[in-house]
Amino acid sequence: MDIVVSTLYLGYFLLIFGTLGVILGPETRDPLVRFLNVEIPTIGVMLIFLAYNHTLALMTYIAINSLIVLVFIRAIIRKEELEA
Amino acid sequence: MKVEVDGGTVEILPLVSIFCIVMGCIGVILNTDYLDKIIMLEFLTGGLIGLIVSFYYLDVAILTSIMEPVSTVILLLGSLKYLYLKRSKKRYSSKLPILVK
Amino acid sequence: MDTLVLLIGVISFVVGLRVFLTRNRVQRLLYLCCLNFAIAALIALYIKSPMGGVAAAVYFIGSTLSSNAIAHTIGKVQRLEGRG
Amino acid sequence: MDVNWMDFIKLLISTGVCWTNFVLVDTYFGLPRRPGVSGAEVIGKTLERMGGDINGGYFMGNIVCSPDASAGTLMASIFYYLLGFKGGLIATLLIFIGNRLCNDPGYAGTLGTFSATVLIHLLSSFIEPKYFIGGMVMAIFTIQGLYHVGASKVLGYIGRKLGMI
Repeated sequence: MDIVVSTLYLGYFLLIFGTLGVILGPETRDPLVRFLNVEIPTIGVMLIFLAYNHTLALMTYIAINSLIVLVFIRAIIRKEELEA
Repeated sequence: MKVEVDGGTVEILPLVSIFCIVMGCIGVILNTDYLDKIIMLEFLTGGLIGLIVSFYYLDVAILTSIMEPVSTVILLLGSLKYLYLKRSKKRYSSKLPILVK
Repeated sequence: MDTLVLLIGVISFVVGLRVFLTRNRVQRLLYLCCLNFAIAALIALYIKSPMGGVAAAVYFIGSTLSSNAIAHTIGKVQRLEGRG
Repeated sequence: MDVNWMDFIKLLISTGVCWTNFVLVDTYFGLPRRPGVSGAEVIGKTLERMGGDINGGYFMGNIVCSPDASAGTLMASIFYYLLGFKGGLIATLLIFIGNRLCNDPGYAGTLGTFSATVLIHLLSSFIEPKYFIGGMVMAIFTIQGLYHVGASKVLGYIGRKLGMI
């Protein structure tokens, strides 16, 4: 099979399976587990960008994604502190 | 570099990368401990970098390789602080009924 | 056919399967180190230009940094669970 | 498909050369004696609890946690394959920068890379440099990927035999 077509279908698979895992995966009551599952559809979107040759979109998406982790982690910790 | 498998040509680096991505995807969702999930996420990102390199996008691959340890270090520090916070809250709440008595 | 690339591919398949199947966390980290070596070698053999060598070196140093961080955190979590 | 037996002989010789190079350089600079970074201590303690040797465990932990002579051998063979002899010197500079990032003194990685470059240059008349890349992956597979307890016992035995512990 061609590499471009297989990358496209792999991206769709990651998007669907990761979304199902976020909604009804094991122990998603914990917010950090749910946030770590959210990383899977992110990588699915990256693979779809890669299959359509959108280089600039892929580069900015990767750079922003490793910075948005900081905001989410800060929010989860602040929520846990306020509920104590 | 190319392996002849009954007529078509299959290359090794995309095969290994696709294998890493599928296995890492299943592993991240099925494990429930934080550190196991982060190790599996590392495994998944290695497959992603291999697949980007096999499309000859070397600048994107170098950017991903630089940005990935930053994300991993932030996740590890956050999970450690979250674990410590949850543990101290559980100890405090287990001590609370004794204070009520 | 090239025997060398096929051999490295078989090694990385075996090690990837063992990363997925083993239960101990430290052994999983050791197998991951071997997989990083194999992927860096495959990148350098796939792209036969000096830029491919630079990409392989940057990938290897980055993955070593994050392995160092994971091992440090495993030690801290073990100390926290052993004490409390 | 025809398998050339000369390829396997070259691969076995390059595996032996790479294994000997990085094990001897790392043992001489005292990797099995004490853990350099705090992650290596965790790996050594865990392998000792599983029934292995603690000094070999420190050795394997130091390979995982900072780019030592093993990473130096791989980088030297890659850059020699791509750029020739002056590629080995560039690899030495890269490994030195990586060692300083991981909070290590960095003597073992730098000297290991330089000695690997000299060895590949001496042997390059009858073994092409691309066999050394496969040889290095085979060598790291026999240590980190096959059987951890036995590998740590072998590394501890070698370190004790050389008198470096």
